[in-house]
Amino acid sequence: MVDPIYIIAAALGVGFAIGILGNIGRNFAGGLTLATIAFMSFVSAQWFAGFYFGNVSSSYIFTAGFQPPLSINLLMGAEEAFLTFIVNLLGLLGGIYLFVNFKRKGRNAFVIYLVLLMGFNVVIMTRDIFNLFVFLEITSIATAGLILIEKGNRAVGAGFKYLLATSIISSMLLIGIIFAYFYTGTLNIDMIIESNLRYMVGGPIIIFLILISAILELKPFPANGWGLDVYEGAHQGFSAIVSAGTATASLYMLYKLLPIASPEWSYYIALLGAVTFIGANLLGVKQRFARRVLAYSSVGQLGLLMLILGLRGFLGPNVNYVFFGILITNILAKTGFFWLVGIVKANEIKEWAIIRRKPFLLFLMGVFIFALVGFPPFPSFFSKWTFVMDLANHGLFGWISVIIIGSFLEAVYLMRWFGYAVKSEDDYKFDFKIQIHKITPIIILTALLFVIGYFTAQFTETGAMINFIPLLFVAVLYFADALPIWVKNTIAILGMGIYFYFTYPQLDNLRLIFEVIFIIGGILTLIAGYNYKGKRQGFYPVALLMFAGLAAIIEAQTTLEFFYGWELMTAGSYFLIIRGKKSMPHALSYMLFSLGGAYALLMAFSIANIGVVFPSLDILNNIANYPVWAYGLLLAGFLTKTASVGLHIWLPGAHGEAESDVSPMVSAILLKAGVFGVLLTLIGMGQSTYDLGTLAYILGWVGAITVFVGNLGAVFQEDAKRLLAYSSIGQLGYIVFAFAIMTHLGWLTGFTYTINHFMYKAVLFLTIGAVVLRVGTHNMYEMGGLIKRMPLAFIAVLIGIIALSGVPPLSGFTGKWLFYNAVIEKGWYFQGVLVFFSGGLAFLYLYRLIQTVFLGQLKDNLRNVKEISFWFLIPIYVLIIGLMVFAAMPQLVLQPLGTLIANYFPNNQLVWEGSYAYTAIGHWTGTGVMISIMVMFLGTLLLVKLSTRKAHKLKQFDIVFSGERPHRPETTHVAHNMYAGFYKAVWPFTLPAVETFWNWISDFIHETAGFVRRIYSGNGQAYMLHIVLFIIIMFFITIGGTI
Amino acid sequence: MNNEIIYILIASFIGLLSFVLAALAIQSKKLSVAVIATGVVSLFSSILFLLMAAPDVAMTEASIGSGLTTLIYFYVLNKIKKYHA
Amino acid sequence: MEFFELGKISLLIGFGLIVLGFWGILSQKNIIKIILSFTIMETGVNILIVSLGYVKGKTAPIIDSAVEQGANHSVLGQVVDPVPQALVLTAIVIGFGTTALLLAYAMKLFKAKRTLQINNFNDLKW
Amino acid sequence: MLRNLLISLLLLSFVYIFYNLYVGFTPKTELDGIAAHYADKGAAEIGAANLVTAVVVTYRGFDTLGEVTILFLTASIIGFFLKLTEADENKVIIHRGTSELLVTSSNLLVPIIILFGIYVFMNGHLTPGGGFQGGAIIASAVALAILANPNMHINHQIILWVESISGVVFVLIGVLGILLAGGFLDNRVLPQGQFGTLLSAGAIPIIYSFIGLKVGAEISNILEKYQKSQKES
Repeated sequence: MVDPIYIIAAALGVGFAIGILGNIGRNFAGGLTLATIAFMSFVSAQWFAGFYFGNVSSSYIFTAGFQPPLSINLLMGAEEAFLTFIVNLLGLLGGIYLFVNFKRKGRNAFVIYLVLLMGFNVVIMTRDIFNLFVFLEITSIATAGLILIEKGNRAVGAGFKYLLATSIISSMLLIGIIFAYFYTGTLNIDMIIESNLRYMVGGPIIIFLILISAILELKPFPANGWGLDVYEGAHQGFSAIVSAGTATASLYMLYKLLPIASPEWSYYIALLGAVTFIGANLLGVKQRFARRVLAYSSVGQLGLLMLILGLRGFLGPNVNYVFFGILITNILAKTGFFWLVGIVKANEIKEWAIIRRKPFLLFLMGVFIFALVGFPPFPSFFSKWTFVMDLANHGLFGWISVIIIGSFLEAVYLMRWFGYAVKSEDDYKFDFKIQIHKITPIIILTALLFVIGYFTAQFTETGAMINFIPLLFVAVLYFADALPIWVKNTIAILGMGIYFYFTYPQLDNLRLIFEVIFIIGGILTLIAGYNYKGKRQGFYPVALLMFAGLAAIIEAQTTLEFFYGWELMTAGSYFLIIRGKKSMPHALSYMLFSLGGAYALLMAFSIANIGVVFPSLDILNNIANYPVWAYGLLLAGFLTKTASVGLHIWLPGAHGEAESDVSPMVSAILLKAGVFGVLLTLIGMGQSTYDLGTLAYILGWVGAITVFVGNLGAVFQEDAKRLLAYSSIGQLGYIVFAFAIMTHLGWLTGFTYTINHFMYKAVLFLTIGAVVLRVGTHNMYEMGGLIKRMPLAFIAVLIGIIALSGVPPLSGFTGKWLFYNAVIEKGWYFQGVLVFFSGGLAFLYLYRLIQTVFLGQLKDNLRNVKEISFWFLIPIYVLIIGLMVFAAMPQLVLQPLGTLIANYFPNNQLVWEGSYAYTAIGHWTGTGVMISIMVMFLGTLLLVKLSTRKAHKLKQFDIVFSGERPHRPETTHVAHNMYAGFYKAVWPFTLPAVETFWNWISDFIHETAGFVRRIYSGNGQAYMLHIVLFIIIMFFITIGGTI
Repeated sequence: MNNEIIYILIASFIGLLSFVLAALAIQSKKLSVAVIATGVVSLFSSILFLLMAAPDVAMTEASIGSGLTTLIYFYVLNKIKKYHA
Repeated sequence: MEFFELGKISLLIGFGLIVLGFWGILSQKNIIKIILSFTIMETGVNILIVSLGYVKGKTAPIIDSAVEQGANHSVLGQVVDPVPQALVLTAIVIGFGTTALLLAYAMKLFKAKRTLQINNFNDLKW
Repeated sequence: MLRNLLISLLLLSFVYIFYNLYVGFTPKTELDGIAAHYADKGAAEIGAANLVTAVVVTYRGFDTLGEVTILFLTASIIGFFLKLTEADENKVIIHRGTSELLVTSSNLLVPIIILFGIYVFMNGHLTPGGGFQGGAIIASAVALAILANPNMHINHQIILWVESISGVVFVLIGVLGILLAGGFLDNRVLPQGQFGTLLSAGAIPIIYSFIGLKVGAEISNILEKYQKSQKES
């Protein structure tokens, strides 16, 4: 092992020596600098490897050959090795990134950079408090110098404010240090800790001065205007180093100094961390400029890390796992992001559309944003999970809420930014170049994020169980993105097929149903993809990401695996949805609702996890602690995915604006993930020893109202896909309602609806989507008369709506029959009536799908439109066959389902005799109904055909126009705004108030942020005033009263 | 013991004078007066260091604190004056 | 006579200068004045450090003919604390560096806007 | 007005904090902790008569390395901060007749002051003073020379060489400490010698001399940059 002191000796020796080079040899100076940083990285890497493999132990480095406290000593322990390694490695990458900028400023810039990194190393390693002060000053001064590699007054202003602020802070620190020395007779941190300084007269004040300085270095809200300005004003290449290096060093400094203080300080630090985390992210919501957004995000993450530091006492052995997992994600992703900003050079986040000119950069941006928000497979996902679980074990739900609120706010602005990058209009004249020395470091960081994420997962027992193979498959598809569409489609289908083949034998029946819906359904919808031409860049990785998530949900043995799958699925579906032409706002609201739901799940899992050794998914059965809260949160989380009333406003836009074959994926398939979750919750509730009837009762009402609102909303749509989207809301309401009944029949109904909704919604969305592809519009009034041009599509829609509306003979009727049996048996009459009435509404909108789209007059411009694509027809008709089979022989499915449900509700009230089903109320036969209806239908058809053989065929232009010139062309369609009168009567029931409510929340957040951020007046003196005010207020909070 | 009392008297005197000069430095309209006042405060502090048996510190404070720092201030003032002229 | 000790009086002087420095930092609008206030504050801190190392009636920590030496040149009980003096040397040099840098910044700021009023430098905000 | 009130409140709060520190303060009558060790054994362990020097150069030599680095950083930063354009660089300052007295006396004084500075840092382990003080004195000589003749062309390269080489030597002696003695910056790489003589206290005179040269060069460098900035238009 190389003595770590050589890190310092090498840096300073080379730094001093470079002066000799004079103004010649800038390249040489730069090369020498990088070589030195590489050496520094090597030394710390060697130590880190030693600790990782367990063949070295912590060792002290004694300077001057004396034992502490006589002289200064440094410590190289596992944490130090890791942190110095990270700092040096980032320093090396940063040096490569900034090489040209440094060179322009002359060799001094290289030297300052080298010394800065050395300073970070010493701050991390030193065990002497005054030495800490000196090297902290070195890092401050070097930072103040390197801010100037960016030209312009903004950088100068930022550097000046930074220097003023750090001067005040270091003065406070120095006063604290000298008094600490006076009272303890030593400057060694370990000795000061042993000396019980806090019990001495004046000790608390001294500790206060030291700690408050360390805290202020971490830029706590609101005394952090100077820090924000540095992040924004400095060269972005350097801001990254400040964000990563300073954060790491200052955090570790606080960590070292904390044991001096009394334990309450941990609480204060956690509190300040919480305020900073929420405060900074709240203000981030209001930002428009890319650099400033990142600045707020950086500060916010520092707050989160402070929070962890403060709560470390509750984390037990997991403290390093949590802390370093979040730290490393933040460092890698934030650094990469800053560097990306340095390349793209678009000021406002709206202008980030230009990043699409280089799709690879968009990918990098996506990785960074999803890593920062805490999605799998990045390290922060696993660390946050462990953190929340541990907090819950100690009953610290308030802190969990803080983490969740802060993370959510951060997601709001990061996701909005990403939305702009993916979707906003790119008509900007300025362009950017990718230089190889700038992109390479970013790529390395990205790769590290994935690799470290993988290893982070392996660290825990549950994390190691996660199956990463589907994710690997997604990666393969990403790298195969240059291939033509049919190759990728085939690979995707084959991959999913193989996956299904190998996994389905291991599943129980319940999971098998959903696996069939997810995977087989996925394959069917993918078949429609053959219709597309070209490359369809980015579609396959994200679609498969969603399916990988769905598969992981099914396969999950533990809550962690489930949550992992849930988040993957959310990410994948978000990317799918945002691909739609006008999807930007809808994708954002989808993401935000999904995240909100996911956080509710996280909270619920953490409650279920209390006192549990191994978090298998079974812990959701009979949750002992706070059962109402736990199940309530679980339901709330899953209901965001099923778009139940109140949480439904994201769905119409998201599903309506998605691409033609994406809509069925996200509607017919994805929504079932929510159903699966609801089902898991209800199974758990069923086994609960607590009385949770009220919760199920409320759930029933939620389902019923959702049916009504969804169906009513669908009635007033002019957009065919939105109509189907609203219809999905209603249908999911049925499913939720049926399951909430919590009887054998109720569940049988629920399953029937689940399976059927999957089939007919896929048929309808695929058909309408295919029609939209042909006619080029979603608006029904721009269609009409298509029956002549697209008979096969017409038949598909007809069968689809018959199935949906629950008219015999198709399977919808099966569902309805079971449904009313279940409702009557349960005695939920009011809800039943509401649902029944809503069923009538379904006819209103379903009718329009036929009447407006396929009947009436063919529009002029659609005279030559062709039948929908063959590749769409395949899955459509496969599904129709499925619908018919289910309708004709429901016992094939319902009987095994009955056995399955009997596990949970043994009282099987449905008795099968051949094709006859009996309940206490009546009986019914699917086969019989099918046969009789078919006979009637065919008979009537024959009769009509025969009797109208000689009738005159009326052509479209047999009508006489009277020369009218309508101003709004849609008004000429007879079915335009068909239910306008009805709408006037019932509009309040479409619940516009829900939308208003969420808008109000959003406005409130924006207004608050806009108001609070005015404290950052930009005036350096005001910032100093903030710092002093912060010190004084903290003084009175912490020890003011106890003197 | 006599020494100590004299020291205390000198220190008190220097202290009061330093406060006055510091206030003058902060409040004076003329920057050059402020700079000189600050330099003198620094010089006084080096006398205080001598009284407190810290000759090394006194030397450093006198040369760096009051000497070179003041010099740099004047470079800056001179520069600013040139712009104004 | 509790109050009248050199250590205590210079401690008060140090505190006084620090508070005066803070006053200047927070109330003055002129950048040069703010930097001057920093210098005053630093002087105060330095006085503070040295006065904490002072031991009544002891001599400077330099072993020469003026002090009585014990075995192996031990001067325990004869001299004041050398450590704060060493620290204050460092503090003075650091203070000089910071001040020089602040003044360089001040010149640059002045060049940019031809003014020294700190209110005028708020390009970055909110 | 409100602002002044707030500031007054803040200052009063500081007075309150400091008052509490002051009340808890009882001056020491005897040394304790590491100070007692230094006073008792410092001379024997290090061999320097000036205990402050022993602390600065050896016991806390690592701090001193940092301190030198800070000056070095400042000089470097100011170097690219106050960089002049080529045209400004060659401009001649028209000064309002420097007095004959100043020029003559500076010519006479500058070498003497520099010699004095060297004396101060070479005897740093014996008498008050040392590298920082000596360096500052040398820098004052340079300042005087510049003042007397603003257009004087200081050989920048020499300053750089002195600065670099003394820095490198400082670090190298430190590394020698690891190899030959107890650790980084240990002064016992050289024999302690006769207590109280110039060539004693191990490597301290050498280290302190190089520190002196380096500090002198760094401060001169800073001053020269400020002087040159006067030419900038």
